[in-house]
Amino acid sequence: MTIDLFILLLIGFMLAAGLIAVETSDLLSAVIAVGAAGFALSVIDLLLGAPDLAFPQVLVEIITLVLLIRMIMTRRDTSRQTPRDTLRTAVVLLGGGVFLVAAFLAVVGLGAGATVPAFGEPLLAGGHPGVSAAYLWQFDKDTGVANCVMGILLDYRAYDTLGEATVIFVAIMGGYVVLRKVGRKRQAQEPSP
Amino acid sequence: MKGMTSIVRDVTRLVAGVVMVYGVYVSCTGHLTPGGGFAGGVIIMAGVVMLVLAFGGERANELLAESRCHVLDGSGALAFALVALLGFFAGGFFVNFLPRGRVHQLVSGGMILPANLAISLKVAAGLIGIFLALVLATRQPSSQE
Amino acid sequence: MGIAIYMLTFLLLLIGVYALVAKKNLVRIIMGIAILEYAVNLLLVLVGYRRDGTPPILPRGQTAAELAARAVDPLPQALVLTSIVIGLSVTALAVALAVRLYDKYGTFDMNDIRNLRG
Amino acid sequence: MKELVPVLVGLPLGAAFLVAILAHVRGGARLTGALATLAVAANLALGIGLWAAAAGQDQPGAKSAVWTVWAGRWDGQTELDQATGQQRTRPIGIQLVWDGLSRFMVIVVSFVAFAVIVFSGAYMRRFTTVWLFHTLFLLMTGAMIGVVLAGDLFNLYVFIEVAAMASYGLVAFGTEREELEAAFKYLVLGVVASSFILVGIAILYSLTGQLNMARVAAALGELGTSPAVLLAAGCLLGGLALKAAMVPFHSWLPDAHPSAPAPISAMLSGLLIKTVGVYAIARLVFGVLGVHAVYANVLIALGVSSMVVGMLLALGQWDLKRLLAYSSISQAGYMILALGVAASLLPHNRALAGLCAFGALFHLFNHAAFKSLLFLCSGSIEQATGTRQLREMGGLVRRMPVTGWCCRIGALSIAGVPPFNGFFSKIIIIVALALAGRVVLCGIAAAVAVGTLLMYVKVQRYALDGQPGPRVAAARESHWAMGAGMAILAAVCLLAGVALSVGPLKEHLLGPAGEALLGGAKLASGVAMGGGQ
Repeated sequence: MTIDLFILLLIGFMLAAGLIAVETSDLLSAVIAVGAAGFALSVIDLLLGAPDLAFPQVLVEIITLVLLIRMIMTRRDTSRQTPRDTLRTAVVLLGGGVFLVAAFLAVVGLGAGATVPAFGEPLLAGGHPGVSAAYLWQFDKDTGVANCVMGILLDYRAYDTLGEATVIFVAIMGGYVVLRKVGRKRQAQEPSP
Repeated sequence: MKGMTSIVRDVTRLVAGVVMVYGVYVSCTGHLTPGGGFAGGVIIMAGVVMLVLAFGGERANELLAESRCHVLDGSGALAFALVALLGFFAGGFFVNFLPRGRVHQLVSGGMILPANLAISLKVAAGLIGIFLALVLATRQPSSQE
Repeated sequence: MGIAIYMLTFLLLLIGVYALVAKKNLVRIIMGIAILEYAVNLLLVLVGYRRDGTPPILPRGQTAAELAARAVDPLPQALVLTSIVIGLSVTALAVALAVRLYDKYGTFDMNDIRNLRG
Repeated sequence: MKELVPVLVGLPLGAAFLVAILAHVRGGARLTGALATLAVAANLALGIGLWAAAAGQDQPGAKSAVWTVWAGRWDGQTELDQATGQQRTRPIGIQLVWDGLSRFMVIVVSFVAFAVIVFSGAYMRRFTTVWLFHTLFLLMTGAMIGVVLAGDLFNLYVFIEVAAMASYGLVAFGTEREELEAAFKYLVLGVVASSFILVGIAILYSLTGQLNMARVAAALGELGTSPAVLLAAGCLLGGLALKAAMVPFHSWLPDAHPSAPAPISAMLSGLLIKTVGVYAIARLVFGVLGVHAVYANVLIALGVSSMVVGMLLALGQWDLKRLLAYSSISQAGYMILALGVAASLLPHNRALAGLCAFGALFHLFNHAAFKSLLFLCSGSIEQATGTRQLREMGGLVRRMPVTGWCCRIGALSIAGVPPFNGFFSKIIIIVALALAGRVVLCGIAAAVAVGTLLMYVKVQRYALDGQPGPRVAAARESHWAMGAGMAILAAVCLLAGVALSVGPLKEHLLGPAGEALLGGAKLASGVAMGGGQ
């Protein structure tokens, strides 16, 4: 049970950091708060038996921090404190409240219906293990790897990883598109055909 | 962006190489330990980021021009797609046709090792390219163009 | 306590959505994207956790069947890995867009960046 | 033959990677357009070939052939383990589905993509670094085909994400102020949508332990409906409705679609909101979540609000591209409404549900053709006259006969004038609603059809007819390649109405698509027998 408490505290820390990031007036503090939340997440990953995730999470965190800090250090923040957009805030609060109630019912359950499995007791540990139990049982014979996550990522579900590689490619190409100084050729170069 | 002081530069020169080698190591052993192609690629990129921060973006851009990043990026992605298409020789899309080897050996897992290397090449080249482009774009923000 | 863990995760998700919808500063919106990604990834990892589980990596001298009896669910981890990559890609693209918008308008404030009618 | 289905995704993606390399080879940058066109054409040919091969296996009547392809060997079959000599079941991996619905969608996607890439050969000349356009275009096309073929929830999400990311970059292609701003807004809402989709997938996975759509459907059938299932469904449908720009989630579309270069507006409005929106919603409701009154009513509500609000907002527009964008919301509403009614009818009256689904898919096809055509025309007009304002146009038919007549055909089609294709699909939907006894919905659909007619009468009156204004007088007809791209789509608008509602194309293209849509559970039984955990 101690691990539950640790995780609860860490998620609470992430919440606090997230609130600071959203509400503090200084952008640099906000960026650092986001970074702290990310590091807390990688600690949670480690506690939950996912070292494969903690590693990239920290790295991605660092890259994001470097990008964001560079972005705001070279630019003056001229944004003003504008009065809160009451309509949008109200919509978000209302929608968020509905979502939270729905989520609570989904976790706790209402009557006899199925609920999200309790924390720490996934289907894998119960009577109806899903597809991942089959992976765990025979990944060493099927794929010849010692790291089951990598076996899933690059063999059982390698097609997803093709999509993943494509996403990075797309984002990078999109970044180049956006960063071009001139998108359209000038009028002089553009006579009607 | 200018570079930093000479102390930082010397240390970076020493460390960055080690970081990059570690990145290659992580991508080679993804099937044995936590890590893998993506993590390895990002570590390699982090080494380059250190160099860029210490020596300045122009210097890095001379070494690794944008077009070269594009080519490496595309090649990495294409190599991974080839891994998928080579499976057709063994009966279908993404079929892992190389021998699996023994678990816990470096050469095991069939196509997983080459696929990891392709991904790490792709990720490293792509992220370095976009980072350099962003750094160069942030060099002198002009409010009006 | 499990219920509280899930509910806090959903709350974190809502903080991200709030930053995206109600905030006007480009940098803050990008941070909202990051928080949203954290919450979703966290939910996936939580869903796969098994009490006192070990990482799904085969130690030397063990068989997969022994590992299967106590490892955490590896499939959500593979999904999160993909999702982390997607999150990084989105963030990079958003940063590039924000940099360019600053170049054009000289501000990160969406109130001043408003040419389009809704 | 069956093994070639993944090539439909791999070919555009591979070509996109090649474009990025080729652009940096000396002299290669000029060839990227040719490579992209070739890849899209080859994909279209392959799609038609595979469609014909599968259609040849259709049994007469309702049964259409379903091919499932597994990535890797992970198909849940048992095999003999070489080492131990024991039987072993292979776990299941990712499935690609080539059934009536996905083969219909692949034909639509690759056909419109082909017309658009022909058009953009000449149109994109006024932009810099065009190879970036070609690589992103190929990635978007490949990703949409990936979405359509996906038989796995997470795979669906990944390809939705690839397509969306490509579209963010493409919306900002001109890098002017409005374009960057629209792209940023689009990206933000896209991130919210995809996060909720992923939350939905996570909850479904935690409930069923499966990601394969058919297996999730089978497991959900046993679980029944509970708050957890409804939460997952709400997250998935909400996220996808945001991607499809259904009212009340529509605010990003009228900014994003007009800001993109015209060929991309055509792709976004004609294809993207349908593949990642309408198609994905249909696949999920019929094939995964299971037909349930709650989902049907949600779809009907979304459809009606989109139809009405989109039409009303479009009527007030004077900017041609914004008008077209609002009208896309309204027309997508038609499809969602028809799908919702089909879902509500399915348990009681399968024949009528089939008619609704048929109408929805027919309208999807038609809208892909005429909305892409109209956006391409708007690009041609904007390039020649330098304006998008309807009031500044006039007499275009006289100065630009090809563009003008193509635009007229597109406008008549979307307005629902009889010989053109839009008439057929709208009348099928309205008649099906009437037969189902949904008089109010039928009245609303008819009223929106009249509103659409008025809207495009306005376009005809101000843009095409009348005296040429000062800007139009100096305009000349566009490049022949642009004309060719528009002419292909205009021909489809002319012919599809009759060709698809009777005869062999109905039998093998639209009919099996509707059948596969409604028979989502049939696919499930086919896979569940595959064995393996």
